[in-house]
Amino acid sequence: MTNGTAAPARKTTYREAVRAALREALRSDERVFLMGEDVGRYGGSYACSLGLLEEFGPERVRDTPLSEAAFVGAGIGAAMAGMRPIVEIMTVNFSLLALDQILNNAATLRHMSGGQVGVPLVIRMATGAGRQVAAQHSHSLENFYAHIPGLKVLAPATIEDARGMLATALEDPDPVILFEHAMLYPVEGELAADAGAVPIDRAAIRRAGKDATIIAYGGTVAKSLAAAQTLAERGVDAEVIDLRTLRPLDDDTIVASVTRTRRAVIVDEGWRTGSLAAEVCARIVEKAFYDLDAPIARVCTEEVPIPYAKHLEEAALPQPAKIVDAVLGTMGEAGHG
Amino acid sequence: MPSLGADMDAGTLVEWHVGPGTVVKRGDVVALVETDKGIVEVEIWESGTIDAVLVAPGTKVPVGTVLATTRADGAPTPATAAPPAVLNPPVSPAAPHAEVRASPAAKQLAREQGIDVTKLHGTGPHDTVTRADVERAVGATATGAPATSPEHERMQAPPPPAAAAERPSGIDTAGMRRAIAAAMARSKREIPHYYLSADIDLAATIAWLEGDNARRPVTERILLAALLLKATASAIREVPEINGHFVDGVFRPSSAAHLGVAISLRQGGLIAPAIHDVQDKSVAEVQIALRDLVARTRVGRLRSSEMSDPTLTVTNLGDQGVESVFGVIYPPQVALVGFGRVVERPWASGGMLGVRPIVTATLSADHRVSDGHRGGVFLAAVNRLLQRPEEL
Amino acid sequence: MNHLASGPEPSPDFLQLDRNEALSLLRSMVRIRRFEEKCAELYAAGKIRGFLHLYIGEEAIAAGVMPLLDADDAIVSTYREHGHALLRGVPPGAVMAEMFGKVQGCSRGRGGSMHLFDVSKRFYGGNAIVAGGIPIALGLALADKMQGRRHVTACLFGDGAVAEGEFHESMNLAALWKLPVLFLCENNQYAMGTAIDRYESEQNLALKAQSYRMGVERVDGMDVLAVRAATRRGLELVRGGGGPWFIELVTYRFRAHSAYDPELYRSKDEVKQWRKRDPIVLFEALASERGLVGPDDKVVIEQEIDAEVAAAVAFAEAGSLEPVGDLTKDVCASRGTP
Amino acid sequence: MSTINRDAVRQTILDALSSVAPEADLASLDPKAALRETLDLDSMDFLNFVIALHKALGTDVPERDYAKLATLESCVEYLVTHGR
Repeated sequence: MTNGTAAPARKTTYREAVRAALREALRSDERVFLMGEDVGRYGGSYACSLGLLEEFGPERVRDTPLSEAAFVGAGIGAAMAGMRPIVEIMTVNFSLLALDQILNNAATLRHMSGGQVGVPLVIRMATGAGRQVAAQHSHSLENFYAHIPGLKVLAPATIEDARGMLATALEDPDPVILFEHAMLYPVEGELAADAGAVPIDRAAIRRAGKDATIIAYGGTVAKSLAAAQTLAERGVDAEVIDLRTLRPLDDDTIVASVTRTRRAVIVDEGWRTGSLAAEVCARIVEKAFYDLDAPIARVCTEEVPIPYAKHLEEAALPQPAKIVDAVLGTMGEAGHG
Repeated sequence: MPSLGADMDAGTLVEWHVGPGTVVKRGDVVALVETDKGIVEVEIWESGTIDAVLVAPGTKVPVGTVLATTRADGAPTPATAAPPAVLNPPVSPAAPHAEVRASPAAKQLAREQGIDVTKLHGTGPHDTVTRADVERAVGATATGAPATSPEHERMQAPPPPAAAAERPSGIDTAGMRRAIAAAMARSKREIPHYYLSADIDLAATIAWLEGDNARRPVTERILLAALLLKATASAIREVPEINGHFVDGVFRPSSAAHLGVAISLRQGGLIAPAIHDVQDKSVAEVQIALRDLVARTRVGRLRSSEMSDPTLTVTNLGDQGVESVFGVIYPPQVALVGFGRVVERPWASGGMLGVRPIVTATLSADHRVSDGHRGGVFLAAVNRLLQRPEEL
Repeated sequence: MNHLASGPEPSPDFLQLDRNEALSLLRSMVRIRRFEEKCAELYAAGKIRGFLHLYIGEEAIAAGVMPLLDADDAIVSTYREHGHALLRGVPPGAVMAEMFGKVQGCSRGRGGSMHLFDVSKRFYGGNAIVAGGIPIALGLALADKMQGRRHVTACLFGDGAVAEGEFHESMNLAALWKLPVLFLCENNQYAMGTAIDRYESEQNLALKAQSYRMGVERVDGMDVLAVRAATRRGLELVRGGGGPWFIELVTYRFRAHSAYDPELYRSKDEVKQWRKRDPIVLFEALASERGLVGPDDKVVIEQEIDAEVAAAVAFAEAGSLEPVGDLTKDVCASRGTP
Repeated sequence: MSTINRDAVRQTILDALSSVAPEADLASLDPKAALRETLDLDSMDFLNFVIALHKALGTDVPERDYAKLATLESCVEYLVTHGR
């Protein structure tokens, strides 16, 4: 989707795109500062902030003690008092220690105070599984946060979004949570030299198609595109939607697509029960019931703590083959034509 | 009874520390009350003298009940009424539709196209009927354009009873059944029917028709039904009291012959939309109007005016092998004309015995408006007109 | 520099007390006392709903601390914050209207007793999560420090908060980053229904803060002059850039934890003993003994305050409800869709 | 008359019938069964059927020959012999 006249694209990785976004944010606004465990001297647990301490100094790139509640709360307080903090929580797995501050303070203060104070804070977290780091480091809990009014929740799946979402999030007067899937950091790809801020209120159609709609986000977008390729070889033309924003959900794009294709498969690395996929499913039934030609299918992580063993972890997670089966399942005989 | 906690609705008066005549001042503990969490001291917020104690120890009362009144200061112990909790009556779930294994999109299109999904072969998951299956059945050349067209007219049951509540663009056969039943019952109740029949020799009519059709391209070929309709319209001029509406005790004759034509839907159900002003149409024009009306009825594309204002209905069910038809009048109309199947029968004419194509014409009519004699005159007129088809 | 004062010593503060200061301290405490008593009455009458935590008995702390804060200093408090809000200057009518759920309330009727906000006075709320406000105070102070502003953030919390993880994480971070926070721990001996000796291994709470290399002081929370003196010292150190300071104020609440509870967890006798050290009674005795305050002064003060409380109730009664159509307003700033 | 031509005519007849009676199950139609009864065709349906045959094959079936179109089999026979 690059326009014809874009500046020459160059090779880069998702990780470097995140770093470029952080550097540009720190350079362009004095109020911005980065805070989190090992973001400074160590360069970030996923090396996203390598070199930033040397460039911006310890005041604006602050290593913190292992006190998620305290430093996330401090980020909230600083945002309330005029700063634009970027707080990095190493992974969503550790964010549960700060969920009280995020839910009871960050998301709630504006409304509960009768509109007197906002929290313009950005929190970045790694998420998802696939590195055999076992259950306590492999959760995908985006839906915990997408459930909370007062927050915006984003899932950059592409290098362009990794580069562009942070700037827009920092402009937002309310707390924004950015989920970066751990498997994406090393992914290579092209990025326009002048790539910058991108809108954060719309889903994107990564592949147009007419027979079925596959809805995915973050780490499952690539798997859905792979599945769509396999389906194409079997004569099934699947559309792939990248949600990009998990709260608020872009109902219009979802419903418009499903109304065209009449079939929907939702791919979500969260556990099936009470998942984001369940919410998307409910909205499709509420808004496109009469256009459905088959029950909506979901491909989610098996309801199990993510196991260490490689073969078990792969069996637990959504995979292209499962997505292909789910799409064919919605096609009935046409699918096996 | 003070509210002593966020979740407290009632409390039990345990013990009074005061009685009538006791002098109290603001903040004094006057009683003990038991709540779910235990016994709590209750203060009085008004200084004064206790007048009367209204609740005996051991009684449980809702928050806000007045426990005692005081004198001198006059103000009774403050009472607050706890708003009664109003429970919404549970909503009974809608009666489930008959179970048909078809997708919502399929059912929606089927309703719009008047297709019975239960008769279709399902190619969807678990052999359910899909929208594509219905599209094939409609035979519409699905070019991706949705089958329902925006200017789609709403279908109504023939007489103007309350139409079945259904999605505006679909024919709800169940709803239609209910509407027809209601109209028939009302017709039987309110309209004193009388019935007449007459056999008509169609030899001349059919001979003229075949000759005329031989000269026409097949697409302009005329059906006998068109002639029967034209004859009926012309006969009305001689007996106007069978063409019009009986409303609020008054018969209003109609100058125009808007003939309702009873058309059966292919999978059950009967609708009688009108061909307007048959009296002004040639037989060929009646044929064109009839063909168009039948086609549009079968796909549910009728105008509301075609539904609401037939002045006389003609049922040509003879087409299906029944020889004589005594139908029930559709209120507020005042008559119903029926034509049975054309049958080869022995027939005497001019003393000669021969075999002729015979049709039985019948009339059901409203005795409040016309009588058997006038009905007979009408049928005789129809017969006479059919003998000279070229003049119709 | 830490200063473990165990009991009230005659401090210079005590000697410099003049008539005006004495009247003002007395009025501050009585304002809170009468306001809270009216709240108890209105709660029994069903006008105030939900949870209501009264400050009766702890007035000396608010009276000693609040007047010393600058207008630009920030305050983060807890759900027992009526006294803090009133003496910080939040209008009594706005506080009462908030508890009546009226849109004229200081949080538009959305917060209630436990979530009073007035950002124009940098009063960043009550907070119903025990110790939930402490990390926020760190952030406010961090922002002030990073933007070169010499403000202090006063962070008030109860003894119960000391058992929360957020307290320990915050003490460490505040000391580590030398954040300009004045921690004020109102130790009223109980965490709701659990006496401190039943939930704290070390009951000298100042020692806990000191273990994070933070300056601390322990003060008799019933002696308004002692509170004022300690606060003055703490503010000087914090404003001077010496990093955070922690004062433990030993106090006692005369009424239930919230609105009404059977107080099964303490004896009547214990309450009676503490009532003998009622901060208002103590100060009245001292001030009149020094000839600073006479009996008619007290009558005048009572009349003024009764009128103020009555006016606050009238303002609340006359208030209107926020239109239901605004339900989701201010969930987010942008586009208003939650 | 080659069978290919016969099969093509047969398919044309079935298409014409399905346009008039879309919901009919033509796959299992008995070639010897009376079309008007089994498919519930009234005179208007039959006229449309004849018109459809005219459009597809160009043949004009006169009214007097209607009886020869009673069954599927007789239709095939009639149209094969009368077809252009």
